[in-house]
Amino acid sequence: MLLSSMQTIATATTGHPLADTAAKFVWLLPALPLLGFVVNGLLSLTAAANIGPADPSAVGHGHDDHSQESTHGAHGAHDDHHVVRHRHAALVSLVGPGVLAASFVLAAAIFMAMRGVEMHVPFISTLFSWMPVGDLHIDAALQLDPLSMVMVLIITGVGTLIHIFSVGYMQDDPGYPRYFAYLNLFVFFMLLLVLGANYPLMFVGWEGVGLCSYLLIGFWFSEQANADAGKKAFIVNRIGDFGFLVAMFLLFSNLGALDFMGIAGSADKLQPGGPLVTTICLFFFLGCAGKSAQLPLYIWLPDAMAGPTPVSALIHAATMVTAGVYLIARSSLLFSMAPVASLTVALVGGVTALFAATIGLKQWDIKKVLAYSTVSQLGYMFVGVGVGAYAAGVFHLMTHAFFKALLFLGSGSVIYAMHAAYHATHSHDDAQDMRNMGGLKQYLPITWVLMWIATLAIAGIPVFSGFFSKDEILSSVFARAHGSPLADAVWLGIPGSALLYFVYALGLAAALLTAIYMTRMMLYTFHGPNRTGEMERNHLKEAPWTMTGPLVVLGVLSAIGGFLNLPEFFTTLIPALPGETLAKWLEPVVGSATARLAGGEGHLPASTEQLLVGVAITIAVAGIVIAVTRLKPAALVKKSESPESVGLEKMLEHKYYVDEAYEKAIVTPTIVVSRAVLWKGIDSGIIDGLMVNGSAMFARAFGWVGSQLQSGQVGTYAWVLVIGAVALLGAFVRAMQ
Amino acid sequence: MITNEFYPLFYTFNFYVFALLALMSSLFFVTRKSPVSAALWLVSTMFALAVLYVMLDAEFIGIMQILVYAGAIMVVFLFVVMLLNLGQPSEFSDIRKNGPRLVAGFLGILLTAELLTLAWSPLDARLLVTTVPPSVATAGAGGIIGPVAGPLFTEYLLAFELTSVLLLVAIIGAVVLAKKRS
Amino acid sequence: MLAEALTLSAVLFAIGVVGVLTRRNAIIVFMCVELMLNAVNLSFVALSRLYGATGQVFVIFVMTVAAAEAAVGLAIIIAIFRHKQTVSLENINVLRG
Amino acid sequence: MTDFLNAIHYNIWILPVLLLLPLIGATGLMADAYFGRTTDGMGSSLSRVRGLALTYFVVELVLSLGLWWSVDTSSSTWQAYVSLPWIPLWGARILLGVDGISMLLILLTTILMPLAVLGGWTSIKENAHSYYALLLVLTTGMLGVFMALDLLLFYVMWEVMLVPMYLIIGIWGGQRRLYASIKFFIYTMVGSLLMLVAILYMGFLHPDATTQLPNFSYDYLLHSLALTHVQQLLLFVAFFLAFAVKVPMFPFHTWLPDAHVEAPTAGSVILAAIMLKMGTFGFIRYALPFFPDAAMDPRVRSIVLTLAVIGIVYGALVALVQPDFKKLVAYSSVSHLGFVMLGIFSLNVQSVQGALMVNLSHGISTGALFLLIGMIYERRHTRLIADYGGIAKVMPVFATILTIVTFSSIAVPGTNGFVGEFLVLVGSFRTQPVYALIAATAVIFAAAYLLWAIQRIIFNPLTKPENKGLRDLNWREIGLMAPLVFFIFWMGVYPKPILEKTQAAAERLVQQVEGGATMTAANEGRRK
Repeated sequence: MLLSSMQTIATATTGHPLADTAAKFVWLLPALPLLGFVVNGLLSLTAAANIGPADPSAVGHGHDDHSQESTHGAHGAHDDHHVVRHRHAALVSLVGPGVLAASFVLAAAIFMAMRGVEMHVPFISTLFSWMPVGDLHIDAALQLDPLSMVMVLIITGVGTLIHIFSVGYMQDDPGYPRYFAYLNLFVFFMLLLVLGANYPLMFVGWEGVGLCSYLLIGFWFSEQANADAGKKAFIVNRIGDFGFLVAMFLLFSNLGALDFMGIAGSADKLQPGGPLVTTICLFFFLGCAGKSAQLPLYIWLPDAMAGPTPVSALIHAATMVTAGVYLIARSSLLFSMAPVASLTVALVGGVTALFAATIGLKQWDIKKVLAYSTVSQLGYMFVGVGVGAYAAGVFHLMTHAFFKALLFLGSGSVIYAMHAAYHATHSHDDAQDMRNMGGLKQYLPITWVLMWIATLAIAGIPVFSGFFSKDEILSSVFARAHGSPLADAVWLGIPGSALLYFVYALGLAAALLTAIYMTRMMLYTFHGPNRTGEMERNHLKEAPWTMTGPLVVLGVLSAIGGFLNLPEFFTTLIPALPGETLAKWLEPVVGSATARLAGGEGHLPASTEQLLVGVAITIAVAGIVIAVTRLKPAALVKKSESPESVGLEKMLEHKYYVDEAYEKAIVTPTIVVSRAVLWKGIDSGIIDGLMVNGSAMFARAFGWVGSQLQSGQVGTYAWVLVIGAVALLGAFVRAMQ
Repeated sequence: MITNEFYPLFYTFNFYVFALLALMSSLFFVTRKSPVSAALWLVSTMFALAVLYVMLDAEFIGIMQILVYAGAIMVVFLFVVMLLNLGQPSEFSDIRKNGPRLVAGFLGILLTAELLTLAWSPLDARLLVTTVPPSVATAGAGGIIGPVAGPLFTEYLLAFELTSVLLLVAIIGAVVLAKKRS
Repeated sequence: MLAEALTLSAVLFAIGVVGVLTRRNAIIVFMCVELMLNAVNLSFVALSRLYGATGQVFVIFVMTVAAAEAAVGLAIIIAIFRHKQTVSLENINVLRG
Repeated sequence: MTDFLNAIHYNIWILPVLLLLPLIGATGLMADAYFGRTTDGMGSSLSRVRGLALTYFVVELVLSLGLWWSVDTSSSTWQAYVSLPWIPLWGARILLGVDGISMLLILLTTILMPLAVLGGWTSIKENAHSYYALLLVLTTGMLGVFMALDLLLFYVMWEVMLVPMYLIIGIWGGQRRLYASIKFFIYTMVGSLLMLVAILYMGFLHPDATTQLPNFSYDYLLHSLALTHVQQLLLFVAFFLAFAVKVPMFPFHTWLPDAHVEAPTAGSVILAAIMLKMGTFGFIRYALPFFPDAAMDPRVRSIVLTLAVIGIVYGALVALVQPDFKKLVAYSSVSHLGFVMLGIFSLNVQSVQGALMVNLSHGISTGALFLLIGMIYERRHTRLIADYGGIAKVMPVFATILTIVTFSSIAVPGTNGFVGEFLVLVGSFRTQPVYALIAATAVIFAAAYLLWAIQRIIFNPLTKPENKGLRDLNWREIGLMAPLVFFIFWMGVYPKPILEKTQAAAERLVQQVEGGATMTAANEGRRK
């Protein structure tokens, strides 16, 4: 049974046009980063280990404190500011980015092979049978199709750049090999996530990236805040994972399959628009909300900035957080059957986009601004996939990967410079607070230019990548708001059409705010007077080429990335350019689902489209203008001297007090109830105290009563005996009569 | 056998005399303060009972009563009383106070009543032996010991042997207990 | 004479019981027990006229046991007296549980 | 391998040898202590005794490994079957045999025992010979439970296990060891007494036709017992109590935290990794096949499933607030074993297979956790989480292994924990979606309590001066954790060989229970 099913997979694979190309080495894509993880991990451990004595109990702890301190100071705390390069740093610098570059080369080779063939059937490479139980067959199988190919290219491409950047950024950290081990492991899981041919395998990657995110956020674990942030990220993600799991269970118990092909084959068992498929999709979306930081589970992402900045760029901007978008694109078939769930996705995405953008307006930590910006942009992507514009969502995912990675790496470059300056003068000021920056453009010119490119891209200024992707999403929303199945669906009593117009408005508002807060960030960081301090100013300088090099590449991508998927109105303007490349590329995967949700024609009339584009450009420009005219970088004071803000500003600065509310409403009650009611009350009190020890006490009390009868007075015994005998005899006599 | 016409009356009269003697002696026995006099009244009770045994056709038991009880056991009691020098009415109040005494009396009366109810209840006819009293029937063959000795050495042989072991144990036990620890 | 014998037996037994309950001198209590045994013996003997000689056999057993009991019991009393200088039951509570 | 094993008639002698060898070892150790003391100082005798004990356990392990190849798990008959006379007058025989399920549990036992011995290698110094002798006797008891095919023998072995563990906790345990050991003993004993009654009842219900002797043979009873619904319910309750205490299910679990906290490292490891498995094994081997009708009764099922789900959530929540790391792990066991019960009583192939998988992986992960706690306890003499913090800095190897094991316990995919939990949930969702849904929330709580705990142990600032001088694991400790880490990944990445071993047995169980229940229903119908 099992054998035969494996054979059928094997034959399907051998028959595939990709079978004899580089695609047969698809397993190497994740395997290479895994190898990097193993090598770096072992290097990390062998260097750090401090093998204990044979009998640990015999050695008094702490009596050799001094020798300990001295030996371990060599690769000890990052916070003692002893910059001692790790002894395996050179090897690690080679292996860490090396495996990823190799992976990228392989991915590119597979991509080349893929371009030449028709990809209507995905190429599936089955490695081994993972969980064969009864009628459940889960294989460790990798699936190559246009969608996963795009993701693989983004992950390995952007990943390689960020790895190279990390070499410069992290190599003086005592935990350098550990850092690359985690980073390699992350890429391994991320590739597994996008390549997995079934939901459980995807879930392996899904949880695995969460695990690496946990480890990397808490990379500098000696700060409690960092460790807390990592833990928070993992636990909040787990809430989403719960949704993912339940969705899988529902799929399996109703369709009997968990692999993408199997589900595609049996999806007609589900009633389109029915409650079952809606439930499945909503549970999937719960998973997406966790991983991609959407309301109400977005709270972990801003805290995740506690990790090293390249990590924020790779995991918390470019790749992992977009996994939710990928999941919906991957499940487009199911989502297109559930308009209500799709509307939910779009609505949550739109609300998140605006909500996060408002918080982004008042953040002072440069990375926090970018974090909320990420949450907001992810909201955009969900709007895209929510309205069935899957290609648009993936497109924005890609451009966002470019410009947001650039923004994070650029901010990393800024922080690097700031940190080096503060380090040189032994200052303990906050190296990430924008109030301590200002006027950095003269010290970091390359970073300044590149970050402006990214800012224009994210703000949606034409020709930069973000403009195309964002515009495509917004126009899709507008297009679907009339005459599509989504518009006809009813969401909690609200007509889908009205809802979509509302989402469109949310998107526009968020776009305005995006332009404002990004310009604000640029102004406060690079323009105006310098607030770093007299002494520190002299130490500010541009980062080495290992860091600026990747920035330049990303800058180019951010600028021209939009040309990968030019909309129709643009190609009519310049007919030489290829139009909708990405959409056509993704067509085999999401085409039918897109068509189903788009309804009739799908495209807007040219005039309407041009109007929408005009509105979008106006809003983006307006945002920048408002920011430039209204904000006064010159008026800022250092963080330590800033007054406390009040009113709405204070509320925004405190992120609407959502964290505090969750803490009060969920975390504290859970702990208090667990401790006071469940543990002390039920466990120690009722079960142990009353039932278990209670029964023991009862037995003991009974015994005590008995023992009191044993007075030792023979006379008493005689009395008791006689009374008993008389009573017994009396009873006997009575019975006889 | 005596077949005098007055014999039943004489027999009854004697029975009552010795029964009364036993009753009175036992009452004196429980009320004496001095252990020695109490012991002597108990001996008197036992003699009276021995007579009753004989009158109830248990001549052998009557003899044993005098030999073993009155002769041996009571002597041991007296011997111990003498040994411990407890002959005089003791320095402590030997008899309990009125309250317990009253309750004890009540219990005694209740017990007597119960026992009498049982004693006067009809006999179990299934167990009755239809033959004449054993001592009368076998007076010629096995003498008066025969009827008792027969079952003792046949039916109750095991119990008899165990009793001998019990006596041995009692002897050893008494020696060990009464021996002065050095 | 059966009824009279049994009545006497019952009364003697009750007297023995009352003695046990009211006296504190261990030796006298012991003797009361002997009286109770005698009362029982009387019942045995009386009923053996109707039920056969087995009753008399039991009287022999009772006597033997009584002898053994007297030997051991008195030995115990001697031992206790040596230890506590008294035979009052109120002062003896070595059996206290 | 199979040919070689056949050539040495492995299947014929292996089970009795596995049972006897530890007993011989125990006798040998005690004899050594008795005769050896005069010639040797205590110091050298300690190293000899523990070396000798380790040798016995390793030999036992090597011998048992052959079972992996020799046992034909697809067969419907008992493998390595042995039938020896025992107490003819009571109709009890020594019947031994294994199937895929018990074979894996036997291997789990023989693999973990040497590791448990190594875990307490340097911490056990007093009365070492008795300690190791008791561990050996315990091994016999545990293996006996897994092998026994005679209900009376099963019961005897069940109780044999109890005494050494009682002594191990009571003599080598922590401060409240007496309370904990007595609680453990009485709890388990009370639970199993009703089971004895039930076993006797079953044995005497259908005596042998010719000899009129009772028959306690598993197969005989399984085929000859024709019980009414009420009989099944009563007997099921009797077995249920014994097994539920051992599992432990929700209201019967309070012995576990105390026993775990007070037991020495090896004791905790064995308790968690092996002895808790007896309960679930009992359900699979005895309670369900014998009383299918009771087990399928909707009321019974809903009660058991409710208790299992309560255990899952409740154990996780209570674990969240434990200040003592051992207690935390103990409550996490309640939660994990709840999954096993959910899987067993959901009764389909996936859930049962998942339950068996959770069983094994809980043994590995929790065993490893207790070993790790033992290692830092040996260094710092405290189990309170608050006494640690930031020790990843001074003990990186320890921190790495603890993190791996923790994530396996959280059931992160790629580790053993995930496979089991996933299968249980995916299976139980088919038949019991509501319970499965509630149980699935445990993925959140498990992450919460374990991550919070390890954060406070290995992460956060290294502030306590006592912790600054801690030394990392030594080679013995690394070596003994290595196999466990290997199993964590093997079972997580490529569980197929293990799943295949239990596949037939799991399918048989599902068939037996479902078929048996319909049969009783038919019988009842005829009776009416």
